Amino acid sequence: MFHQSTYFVGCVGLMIVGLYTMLTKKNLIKVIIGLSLFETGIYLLLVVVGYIQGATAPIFSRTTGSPAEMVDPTPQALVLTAIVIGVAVLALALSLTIRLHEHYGTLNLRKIRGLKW
Amino acid sequence: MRILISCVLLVILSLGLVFALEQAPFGSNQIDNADKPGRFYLNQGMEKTGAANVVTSVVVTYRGFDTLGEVTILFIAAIGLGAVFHSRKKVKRYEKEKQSASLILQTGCRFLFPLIVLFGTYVFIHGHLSPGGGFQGGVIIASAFLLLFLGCEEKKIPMKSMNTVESLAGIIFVGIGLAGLYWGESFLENFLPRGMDYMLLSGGVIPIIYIAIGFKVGAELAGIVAGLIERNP
Amino acid sequence: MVAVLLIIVPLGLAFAMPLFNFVSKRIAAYLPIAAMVCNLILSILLLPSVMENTRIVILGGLPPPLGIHLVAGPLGVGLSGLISLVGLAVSIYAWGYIKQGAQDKYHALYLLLLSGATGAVLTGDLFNLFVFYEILCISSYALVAYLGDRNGVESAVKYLIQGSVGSGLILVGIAILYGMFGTLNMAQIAIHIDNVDSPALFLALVLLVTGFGVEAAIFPLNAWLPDAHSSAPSSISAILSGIAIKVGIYAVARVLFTIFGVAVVFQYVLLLGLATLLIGEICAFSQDNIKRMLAYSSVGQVGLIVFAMCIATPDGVGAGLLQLVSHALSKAVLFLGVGYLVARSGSMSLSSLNGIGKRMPVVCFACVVAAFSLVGLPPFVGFAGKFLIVRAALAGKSIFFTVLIGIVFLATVVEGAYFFRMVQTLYFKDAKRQIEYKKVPASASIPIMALVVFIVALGVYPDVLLPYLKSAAADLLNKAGYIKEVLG
Amino acid sequence: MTLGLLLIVAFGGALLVYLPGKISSKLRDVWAVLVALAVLLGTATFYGKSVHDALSYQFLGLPLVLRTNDLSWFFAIAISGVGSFSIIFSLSYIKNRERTDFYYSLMLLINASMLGIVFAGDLLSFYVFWEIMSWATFLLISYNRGNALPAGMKYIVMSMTGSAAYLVAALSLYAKYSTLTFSAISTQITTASPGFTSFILILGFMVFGIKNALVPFHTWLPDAHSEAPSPFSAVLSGILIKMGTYGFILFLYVLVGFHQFSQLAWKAVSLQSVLCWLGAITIVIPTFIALMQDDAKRLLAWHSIGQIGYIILGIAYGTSLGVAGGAFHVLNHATFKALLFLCVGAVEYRTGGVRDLNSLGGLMRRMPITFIGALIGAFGIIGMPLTNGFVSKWLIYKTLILNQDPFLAFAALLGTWGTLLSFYKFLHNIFLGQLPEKYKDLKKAPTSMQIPILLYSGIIVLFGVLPGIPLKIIAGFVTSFGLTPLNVNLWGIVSETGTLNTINLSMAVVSAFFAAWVVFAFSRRSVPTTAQDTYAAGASIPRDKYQYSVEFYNPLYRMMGRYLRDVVDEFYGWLARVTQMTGEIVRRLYTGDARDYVLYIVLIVAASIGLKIWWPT
Repeated sequence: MFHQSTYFVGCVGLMIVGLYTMLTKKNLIKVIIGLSLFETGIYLLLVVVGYIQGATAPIFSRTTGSPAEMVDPTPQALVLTAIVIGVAVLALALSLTIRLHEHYGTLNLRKIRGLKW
Repeated sequence: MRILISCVLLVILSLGLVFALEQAPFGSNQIDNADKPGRFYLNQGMEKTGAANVVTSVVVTYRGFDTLGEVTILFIAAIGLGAVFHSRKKVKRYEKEKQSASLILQTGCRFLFPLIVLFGTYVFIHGHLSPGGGFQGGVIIASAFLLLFLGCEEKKIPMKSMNTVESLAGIIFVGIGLAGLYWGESFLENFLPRGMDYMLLSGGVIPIIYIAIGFKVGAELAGIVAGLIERNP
Repeated sequence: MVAVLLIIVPLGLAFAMPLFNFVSKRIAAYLPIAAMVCNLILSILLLPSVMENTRIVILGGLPPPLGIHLVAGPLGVGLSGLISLVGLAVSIYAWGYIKQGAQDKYHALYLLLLSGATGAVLTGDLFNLFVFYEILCISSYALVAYLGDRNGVESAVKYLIQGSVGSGLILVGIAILYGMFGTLNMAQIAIHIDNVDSPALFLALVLLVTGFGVEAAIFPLNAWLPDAHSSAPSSISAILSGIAIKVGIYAVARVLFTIFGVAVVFQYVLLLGLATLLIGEICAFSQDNIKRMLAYSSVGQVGLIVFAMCIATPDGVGAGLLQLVSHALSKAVLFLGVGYLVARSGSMSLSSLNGIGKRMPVVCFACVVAAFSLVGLPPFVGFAGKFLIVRAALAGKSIFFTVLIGIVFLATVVEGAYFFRMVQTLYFKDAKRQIEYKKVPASASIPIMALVVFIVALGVYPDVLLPYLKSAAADLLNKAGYIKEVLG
Repeated sequence: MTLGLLLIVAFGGALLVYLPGKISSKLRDVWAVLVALAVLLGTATFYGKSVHDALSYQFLGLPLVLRTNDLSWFFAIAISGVGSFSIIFSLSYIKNRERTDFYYSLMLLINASMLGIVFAGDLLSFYVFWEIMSWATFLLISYNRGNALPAGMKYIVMSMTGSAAYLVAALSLYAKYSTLTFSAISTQITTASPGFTSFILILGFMVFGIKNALVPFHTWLPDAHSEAPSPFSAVLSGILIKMGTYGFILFLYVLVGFHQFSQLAWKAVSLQSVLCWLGAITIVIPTFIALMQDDAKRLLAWHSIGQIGYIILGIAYGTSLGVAGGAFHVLNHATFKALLFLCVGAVEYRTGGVRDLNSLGGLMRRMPITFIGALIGAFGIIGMPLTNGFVSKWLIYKTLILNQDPFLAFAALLGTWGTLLSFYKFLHNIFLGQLPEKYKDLKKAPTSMQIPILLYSGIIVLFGVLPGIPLKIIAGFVTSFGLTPLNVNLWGIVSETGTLNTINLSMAVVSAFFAAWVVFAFSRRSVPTTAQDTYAAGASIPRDKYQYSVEFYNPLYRMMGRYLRDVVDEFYGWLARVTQMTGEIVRRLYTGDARDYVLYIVLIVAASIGLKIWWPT
């Protein structure tokens, strides 16, 4: 299989793409998509961190069940939490975006600058 | 200009991340340490809690407090959405373009809705035995509601009972935690008997909590979806 | 064991909010008050016993390195006492102040914010810290946008974007630490960290400090703050400024001191803190919008607290903590008071408040006292904080710190200039328009005056806090002691 | 009575003014006067005592000490005297203004905090009282609104700069000696390195120079003095700025000691000579700026700076005569400057706030008591024999001449000429000359204003004739600084080369006056005629502007005006504008674009990584 660092490159790449989107796109929705991408990269990173090459999911059953061959369950629990947090932030961000669009009639971040300085 | 600056910064950032991550000893060599929580959960989690899915036992009991926080965050998102949309004027703009769904779609939705809900329920009830759990099941249930919104526009979800479900589920979660404090020694302790391995009634409080979470997440996500597509105020 | 109730009570009440709502809509406003009274009493009861030795509260049935646990140390319990004190004042205020929007939702979110803050300061697990920190942040995003007006929503969006990037960075940091050490327990990470020297470690430190720094409003991560603090409802501005930032600072300090403890980084952060101080104060100086001015002043004060903490001696950290308490009290008073001033005059511009002091004497008096306290004038609590900071900085007898203190004082003079300008505006300028102002309701003046009493009482007799500050600073700085307390 | 009790009475009385104020304004007035008098009496009981009380109350674990000795008592009695006279004067001055409770409360609070300053026995309690005094003063300067607001801002910004410097100095001492009490520091500092001592002293000069309005730090004073309510201007000029002098004495003589101070030098320039020359500059330039002022209170204010120059010169000079002269001048300046401000206040009160010298005149007959007060005050500040100002200036001149310092002596003399010129203008333009029509029906000043005016006049003459009364106390503390003891008697003072004997002097002056009176009384009287008929052919002319005293020293002003710009003030103004502009530029960082904010976060992470790479430690 791949060397473990390959996974890291993938995760970091996803994060960087997300950040790049956030930094350069004017549209608020795109920025939020970038945020989502960034977070996805982080979730992947979390999973990768606990991954052991060749090990299985940490679920016992009547037939399989050697703890030595399972991956670390903690990062998976963490990812679960992190994803839910991400979803909550996303929902809130979208709802705020809807409100913002009602006020400004645009989602262009250059124009949404009622508050500055 | 902005693109240039961003690129430079991001290149530095990514190089830093990749090189740093590469030098860090991740994965296998750490978990073998027996005093590490991960190894401990794998070795003893099944015996202690009786839940076959170790991730579930971690999520619900060992790191149950995180899960409580996580549920809380979803709750915040749901009520935050309600608060943000509260004083909003009804927007009529989209009404004109609306076109009711075809009969096939409507019937299909109605037919699929109970099945999806059933599946979701299955997922969260069996959370301690198989992959899945309260969150996953809850999301599936919420997707059933989403389908309903998309297909049958005249259907409304009873917001009031949703709120009640949400609230009750949350109280049950906290209540079980406090019961653990009362009958056991710590908050969220698994104070019920662990039951038979690999059976539905195993894992002590885990299924109960996961059922509560399932209901709560389902109700909350459905509420969020409803809020976002302006079905309900 | 009781310490868990500090988190659970507000959380449970917030969950139950929809149910109470069926009984009566009016109950919602009382729940935060009840929860905060309960928390305040609990914290005060816990504090003496915790001062002697830290209590570890196990959650989920496993002892510290394995499960999540709360560390009810002097710092955690003390901060939760501060949170409940300010929270109580603000919730009484909000009872009369919040009259529009979905009030039950406001109170539920408010309770959740406070429970998030309490959880963050009490927990001993890094990821749990992150979760509670997120509870705090997300509920504050929602609360900033609570009124649904243009400014509120806009600032909430900006706050959310910045905050989420910050949280993402924290998560990366946590992932790195977990990957390296296989544990999330802060004490255990702290043990291992001393044996490892790896660039990944530095990266984790940078990411964690930056991530928490967003909420702590360290320059240049604080761009959300002036917007959010100025356009939120005033009760929320008070709680954001009084509590939310402090949790960020706590988290930064915890990461810096307890987990990492790298001396070189202290100086780096110290300079950042100094920059924060200068920029905050200078920006506040050139502001005409009073709430924005207060928000920038919060930035400056954060810089001062960070500066004090990064002196990294027990005295310095204690001074920083005292300044933290002082800022929480004073800024809460200012935002609460200014909330009604702005509401009555109908505009946030400083000139619209001309001569308002005669119409609203109680609120203006409170604002003046709080402003004096922030500037650091005796006999108010801010003076004690400033005094201790300078004492701690000069204790090392190094020229470096003497110069830095000079810069700090430069910023303080600027701060004084705009606060004194505010005082003059409130009292010594002639009102342009003649409006009959309604009286401020007792639900606002009582909590404000109560906080003022605290400001003066602690200013006159700060010695009551000294033993507490000492052990709290030890809690933060004494890495070995912390590890021993947690892991036995 | 202990010192703590005295301070509690002073502070409590100040804060409780609001209570009687709620009931009736009469009761409040009585209360204020009673508190002020009680404090005066209380202070008087400490005469000659030496007390050193460590309080049981501690602040941040540091012991607080109250102490009194000759030096403290000398200042304390001046404070409570000036304070209570001003309160009495305020009774009618402030009657019809709004927020009188606030006014009285702050007057008493400032009084109390000044007492606290002089009774403080350690640097911390000194600072606490100092700061209370500063912010209370700020509030009271701003009381008049309008122009008073920028004046107040100027004051408080400079004052805060000063307190910052103080805090650094005090805590550097603490870091070195881990104590803050004067007595402990003064014994330990003798071993300090010259660098450290100069550091402490220079910071101290900054702090006290600001409060004292020493020349590069004086700019707050003219505005603040002229815009404050007059009774408070009297306190401000009379005694509040002398807290800076007290601080000078404290740092120079009590803490560091003169011997150590005189040895501090950087290359050929010694710290002492710098201070002396600053004092000399402070005498000359402000006095001549004062000459050009058309606002009565501004004129007095600039003179306050000038007189401070004498005090600093005397104290920095460091001979026992000089210190005694400086200290005595503190008291004298307190009396005559307070008196002059009160006189202007009385005029202002009757004319409805007019204090423009060009539009007043001839008030002598309408307000005789006020005129006498102003006359004696002017004599005092000029340094005429028979007034106390003469004695203190004599001491200062004497020491300068004895030590053969011609330039400093000339500067001091020059200051006196300027004073003479400007007070001629002052007296003439207000009280002599023609009475403008609109002031024909002016009434006398109210009794509550006349009482303090007369009392001050009496004190000036008393101390002028019998300077031994205060000089005895001054001689006491001058000796305790380790300087050569002074030989003082009730009539004057004996120096190496000459003796001041006020008895002879007063005999001479009184007979001269008598002779002058005889000449004037038996010569022909001048007949006043109306002036306007001769001009303008009967057309109506603006009479106010046809006072012949309008623009009194115009030629002189044209000659010197361009050299008398207040450069320092312009510099501070520039500094303030720069700060404001910096703020305007810096806050552009907060662009309002959410993406920029994300950029900042990425930037800081990238910068940290970059730093780590370039700078691996």
